[in-house]
Amino acid sequence: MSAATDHTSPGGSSETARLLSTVDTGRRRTDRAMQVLIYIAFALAMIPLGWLIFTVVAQGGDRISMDFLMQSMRNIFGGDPRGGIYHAILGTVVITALATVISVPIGILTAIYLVEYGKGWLARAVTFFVDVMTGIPSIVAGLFAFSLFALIFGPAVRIGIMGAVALSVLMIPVVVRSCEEMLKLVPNELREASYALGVPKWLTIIKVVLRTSVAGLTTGVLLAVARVIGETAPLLVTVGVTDSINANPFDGRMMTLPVFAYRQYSQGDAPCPGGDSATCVADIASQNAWGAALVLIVMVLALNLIGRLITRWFAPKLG
Amino acid sequence: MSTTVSPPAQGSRRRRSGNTDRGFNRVFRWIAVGAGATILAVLAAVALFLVSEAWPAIMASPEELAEGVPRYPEDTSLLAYLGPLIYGTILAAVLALFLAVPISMGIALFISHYAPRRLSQLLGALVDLLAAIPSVIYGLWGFFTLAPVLTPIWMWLNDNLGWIPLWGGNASPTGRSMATVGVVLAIMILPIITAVSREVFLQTPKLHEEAALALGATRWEVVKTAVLPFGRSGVISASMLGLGRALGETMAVLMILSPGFTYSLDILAAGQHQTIAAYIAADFPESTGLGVNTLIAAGLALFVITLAVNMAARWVVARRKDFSGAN
Amino acid sequence: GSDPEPAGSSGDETTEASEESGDDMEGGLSGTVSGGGASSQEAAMNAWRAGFQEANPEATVNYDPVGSGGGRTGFGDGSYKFAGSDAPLDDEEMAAAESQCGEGGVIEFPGYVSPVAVAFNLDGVDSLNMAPETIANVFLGEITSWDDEAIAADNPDADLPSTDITVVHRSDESGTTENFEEYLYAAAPDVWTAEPSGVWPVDGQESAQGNSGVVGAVQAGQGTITYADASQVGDLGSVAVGVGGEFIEYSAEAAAEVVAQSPRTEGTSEYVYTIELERDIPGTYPIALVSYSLACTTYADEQTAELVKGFLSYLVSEEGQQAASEAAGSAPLSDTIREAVLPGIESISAG
Amino acid sequence: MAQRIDTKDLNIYYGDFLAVQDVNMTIEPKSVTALIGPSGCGKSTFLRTLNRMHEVIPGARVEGRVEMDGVDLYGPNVDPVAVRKNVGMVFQRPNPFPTMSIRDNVLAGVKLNNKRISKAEADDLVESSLHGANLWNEVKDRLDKPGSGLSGGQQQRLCIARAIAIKPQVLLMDEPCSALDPISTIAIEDLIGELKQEYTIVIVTHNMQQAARVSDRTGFFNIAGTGKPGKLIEMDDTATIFSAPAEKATEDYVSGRFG
Amino acid sequence: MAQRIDTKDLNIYYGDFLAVQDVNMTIEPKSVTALIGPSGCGKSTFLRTLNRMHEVIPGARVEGRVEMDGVDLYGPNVDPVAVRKNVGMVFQRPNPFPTMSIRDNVLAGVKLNNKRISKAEADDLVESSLHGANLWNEVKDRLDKPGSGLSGGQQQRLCIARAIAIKPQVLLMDEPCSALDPISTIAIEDLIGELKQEYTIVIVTHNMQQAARVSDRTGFFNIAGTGKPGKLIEMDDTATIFSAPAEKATEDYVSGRFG
Ligand SMILES: Nc1ncnc2c1ncn2[C@@H]1O[C@H](COP(=O)(O)OP(=O)(O)OP(=O)(O)O)[C@@H](O)[C@H]1O
Ligand SMILES: Nc1ncnc2c1ncn2[C@@H]1O[C@H](COP(=O)(O)OP(=O)(O)OP(=O)(O)O)[C@@H](O)[C@H]1O
Ligand SMILES: [Mg+2]
Ligand SMILES: [Mg+2]
Repeated sequence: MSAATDHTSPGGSSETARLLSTVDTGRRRTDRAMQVLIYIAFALAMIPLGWLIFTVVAQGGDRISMDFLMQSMRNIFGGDPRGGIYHAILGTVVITALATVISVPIGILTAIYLVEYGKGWLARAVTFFVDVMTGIPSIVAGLFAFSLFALIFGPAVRIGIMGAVALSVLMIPVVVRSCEEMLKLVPNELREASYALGVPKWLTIIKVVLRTSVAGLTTGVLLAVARVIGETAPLLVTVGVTDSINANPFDGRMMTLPVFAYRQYSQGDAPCPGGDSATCVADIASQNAWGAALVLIVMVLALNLIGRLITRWFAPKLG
Repeated sequence: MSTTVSPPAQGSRRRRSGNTDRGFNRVFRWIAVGAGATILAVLAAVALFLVSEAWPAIMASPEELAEGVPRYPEDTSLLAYLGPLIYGTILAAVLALFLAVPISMGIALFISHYAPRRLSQLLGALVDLLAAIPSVIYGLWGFFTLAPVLTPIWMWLNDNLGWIPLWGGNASPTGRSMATVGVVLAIMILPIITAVSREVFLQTPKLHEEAALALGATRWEVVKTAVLPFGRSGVISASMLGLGRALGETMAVLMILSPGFTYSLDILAAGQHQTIAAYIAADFPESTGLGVNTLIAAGLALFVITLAVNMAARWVVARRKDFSGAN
Repeated sequence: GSDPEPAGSSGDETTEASEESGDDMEGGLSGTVSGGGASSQEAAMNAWRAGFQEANPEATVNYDPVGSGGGRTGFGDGSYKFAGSDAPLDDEEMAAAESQCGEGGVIEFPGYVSPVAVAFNLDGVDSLNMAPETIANVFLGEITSWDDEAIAADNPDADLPSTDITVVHRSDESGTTENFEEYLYAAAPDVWTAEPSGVWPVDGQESAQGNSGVVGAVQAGQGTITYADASQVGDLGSVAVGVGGEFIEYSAEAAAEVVAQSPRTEGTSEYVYTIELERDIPGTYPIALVSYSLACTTYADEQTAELVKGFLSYLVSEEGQQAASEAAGSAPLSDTIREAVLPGIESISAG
Repeated sequence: MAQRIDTKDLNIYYGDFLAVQDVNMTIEPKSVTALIGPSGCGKSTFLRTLNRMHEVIPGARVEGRVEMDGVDLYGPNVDPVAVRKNVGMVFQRPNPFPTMSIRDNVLAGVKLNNKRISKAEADDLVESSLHGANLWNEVKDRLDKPGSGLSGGQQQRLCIARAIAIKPQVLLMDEPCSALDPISTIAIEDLIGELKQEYTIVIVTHNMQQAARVSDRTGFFNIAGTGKPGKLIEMDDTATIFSAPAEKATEDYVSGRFG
Repeated sequence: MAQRIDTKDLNIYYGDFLAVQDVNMTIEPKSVTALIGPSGCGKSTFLRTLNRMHEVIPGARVEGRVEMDGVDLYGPNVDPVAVRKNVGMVFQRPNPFPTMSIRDNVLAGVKLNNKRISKAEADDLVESSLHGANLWNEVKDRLDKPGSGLSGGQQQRLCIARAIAIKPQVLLMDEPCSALDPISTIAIEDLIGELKQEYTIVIVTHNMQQAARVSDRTGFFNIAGTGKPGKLIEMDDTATIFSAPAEKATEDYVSGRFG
């Protein structure tokens, strides 16, 4: 595109047409290739998703019924096709909600601390150890919560709140990490605009920073919930199992959907001496497991939908 | 605001309003600091728990360990015993990260910069759904559904590209090898990496994207010059989150992997590798005494790995801090 | 939500708990008691708990399937009032248990016995005879092909393919593994030299977690073989095990026999009924998982004592054993053992 | 009520970098003070020390005194939040809150501080502030639309409306008109003329005509070279600065513009 | 090589909103065309259609023709990337890449097109471009520092350096000097004078003196009211526009500035 060439081109039009229609083919090829790769990446992620969901629906769909959703497993054993997962749904809701209630304030406040106040060794230490915390294996979190409560209430204690504490250990770092990223994205200009209006820092944080990033924060929290809602191992050692309905996280054992699914899977087939019948279905346990998994996925899906509505509601309006 | 008041100059009113605000400011600040400190306290407690529970195993002689821990071979130091586990854990996480990060970035870019805008929200939700699937289900699916499908692929790699170290050895006829685990772990950490990267990419300032466009950049070049550098620290954070999950994932590995305690590179072979988290979960139920201590020592090792990995990541990010997109 | 309606009649509601007989447990026991331990007993426990809870609608019994180790530890530190374990208490654990229960107050008996099948997946072959040495060699990886002459020799009529043998073992530490190893160690001492423990001693083989895992892995492959709780093997082919010159198929009855005929361990306290499984009693199926039930004779409070007593009484009763057999395919307890432990259960009290 | 501001031996740092050195300046109450000077000489930096916005930048600090009617703004008993409530600021780049409607942006100073205000009062305040910023007519029909949907110039006027809505005593403006068209610029300049009846105004501008038009006094900052600190070269009545500056550097700069 | 640009019946939309209506304009090669008009009248919008930057805004679209030497920029065979390579742009707000050093910022466009550029060539290009933007002396010692550490004015000059480094044939500037001090402004104006020897330049400005000083021809846009589309009222030689415009609106606007 040297400036010298144009003196000789009175028919500039075709020259111009050439100039305007060609980009270096190598570049265009790279662009195309990357576009294709990016589409493929997305398609690749959709395969396991579709496949998994298909598997779960195909295996668990038949088991879903009103009874299955509204009854517990009390006094159901062997190949008995009755009973349901109400107790596990309730337990999952209660324990996850409790864990969220513990983790989200701590997590978001820590993220605020790191982004808005964080200086010096404490901030560096917190950032660093939050990352370390993401690597705690779930079973270790469970054992930790167990020994913590055992210290206070003796080793016999098995209550929902223990599970919530164990899950919080897993959840907090995810909340902090993702919320920290979201808060960092709020432009400094907005903070300065607020300070300049004589708004104290804490109100600026609450009303400008959090408000602007609420969509991102919701994503972060949902990610964290999704991270723990499917946990099995830590709940088994802290909350124990039960087949009865218990909504009180401060007293007695509770059941959760993932634990239920895992225990049912582990039990394997029931020996039905006379073959399958109305009262004995050999693979009922695995049906139960898939059914519980399906319900769990639907629950998280619903949660995501709610989160998305919140996101849309609060998103910065740019248009 | 009344014009008769001049806060900085006139005493009482200023001081009062000033102090309330400062009071709240201070309270809020301390709440935030308190939250951060809580995390440190929790982590310190976890570390203390790990060390104190692992201590008997650390102090025990190889003979005592061989005596008290079922899996423990003769004449092996604790470190040498945990070595293959540490190796297996890192191998699994690296495989998962290696597969997941490029794909996640692709998905995140697809959602933030390639997909039609109306669709992108929905697509984002779809990917998030992957995060919603409990690990038990990943375990079941990987075990029953995925492994049989991958087996022929692994066999083919083994037959044709077996000279590449990773694909050597005897490929497992059931496909329940580290390679399959890597794939499943990658799928499990995809959504977490994608979600964070996506948010970060979406926040790339229009100013910078337009600057690149105006220089005659193609879409990919815009991504390369403006979006990726801006999102760099976010993507690293996201990967660290994913890595954390991959390192600590228990159930899926436990259910899929056919474990073994070696330093083998053959990710297609069965009975070669084991991860720390799955090891703990597999042996914890039947363990007592020194056995439990040894398991917790493995947990401590995982803790230390996470520590080291994060230090490395911090270092990478910090090196180019001046050039971060924030500001 | 609600609890499901009980299937049959729940029995008449007598208000007083009957204290005379273990057979008569209809009653109004109430409260909650929790135990935990071996997951092998989970299916049977479900049946026992259901039976007991139907008879005592106000009572709840929990059982955490955290594993034998967890069960023994929990029993020792008092967190579980009763426990299930695939192995008897060792000296140290017994000491801890005694400090919980009081000297001589520990009840231990093989409440759950289940045959362990050697199962395989080989097209067209449903059953094979194998001598202990052959089994040991197969699981060691010494015999690598299904048409190996050692196998062919015991199965003259079978049409054996040349498929490779893929051994699948338990990847987790488990009582089933320990039991199977003990069997090989006892029955084929020349071939199988590894000291039995809960973990599999051979490296580099396929493995999977839990009974469901190994069975799933065997179903997924061809020429695969494993050992698993017999109730789980379903349609898979199974090995008739050589005992004293004959080949015995697994069955609950044959497994019950081996437990009944094996001697009780000597030198234990009164209510500790552990057995030394003998692996070569003709006519019995020698690979049986013997899982113990643990309890105390004295508890701190009355309610717990009554609940544990009632529950264990049902557990050892013929009705209870029958329910477990139907739910989990286990072998019913022999009368000898029942009679040996019943007095202990009867004597459970508070104080 | 307007306030007099004096700075005494003011040194302004970014970490270890001394950005502005030794400023001694008096800003008269109820007047408009213009700050001019080449890019990078520290006008913005200096301006931000007057309402303690400088210190929100990590590592930034100040030595010396900034006195408002004799009270040191950096004194131990002074709350920066109170300072900022009384010393408003308009930035170089328009920065409306993206989550808020136009109306809420104007009311931000009130609402963010959790003050209760009746609907009628709020409406009045919105209208008068937007009128003051010469934006009312353009946005009166879409007060509930997001503020970020406006054009650059409109956004900047929105920010001015937001700043004057809290009725500060001193108003700092950092090149407030650099994104405005002449009509809006003149409106703002008129507004500045009105505001100075009651308020003290400090304005940074690159537009020397603007400085000449609106200000009573003008301060000229200069910088010796990159990495050197900026300094206040001269401060005097605007007329003097533009016609007969005492310093050669001032004259060069001012005439460079006109030459 | 300079190019002539003609727009024919150009209507510019944001979704359903018609922002600019019916523009017929001829931009002469090797000349400077200034666009003036009140805020919100669509100057920026129009400018962005000339290098197809308009279409990157979701929902934005264009009707009519924009011809460069007779070739319709929106024609089917035209690649927007190629258009932008040949029509450079400097934005209203400085936007250096924050993750790149000053040097890399200048080279950003060049590296896209020509990956194999020798170190010496690159150094020359960086130096000449920064000289051109009158920034060389200020940054020559810190070429490897991030571009975002510069002051606003410095950043804008960096962006100009970056745009001229790819030697476009047409250069669009959207209020390039609104963040610059007079010395830099004059340097840029001089630069524009030099560049027009070879390039076609279109500049949006609010500063009428600037338009008068640098441009050969001036176009005046106006808008009837909010929600109405902006229109090109008049386009003529700069001298004519400023001394004897044909339209009353132009005269009002231009004199409003000077009055
Ligand atoms: N956040 C910051 N950190 C470090 N140095 C800075 C920062 N902001 C500005 N500087 C430096 O301080 C000096 C003064 O900058 P300042 O923005 O105050 O100049 P200015 O006079 O406002 O320039 P302009 O007219 O371009 O806006 C410059 O050298 C600049 O590089
Ligand atoms: N992204 C957008 N979406 C919708 N409408 C827009 C967008 N950008 C600008 N507009 C509208 O288009 C019209 C023209 O805006 P434009 O920014 O082109 O004006 P301008 O003449 O450049 O103003 P200024 O001098 O303030 O920069 C305005 O009414 C504005 O509100
Ligand atoms: Mg400035
Ligand atoms: Mg504009």
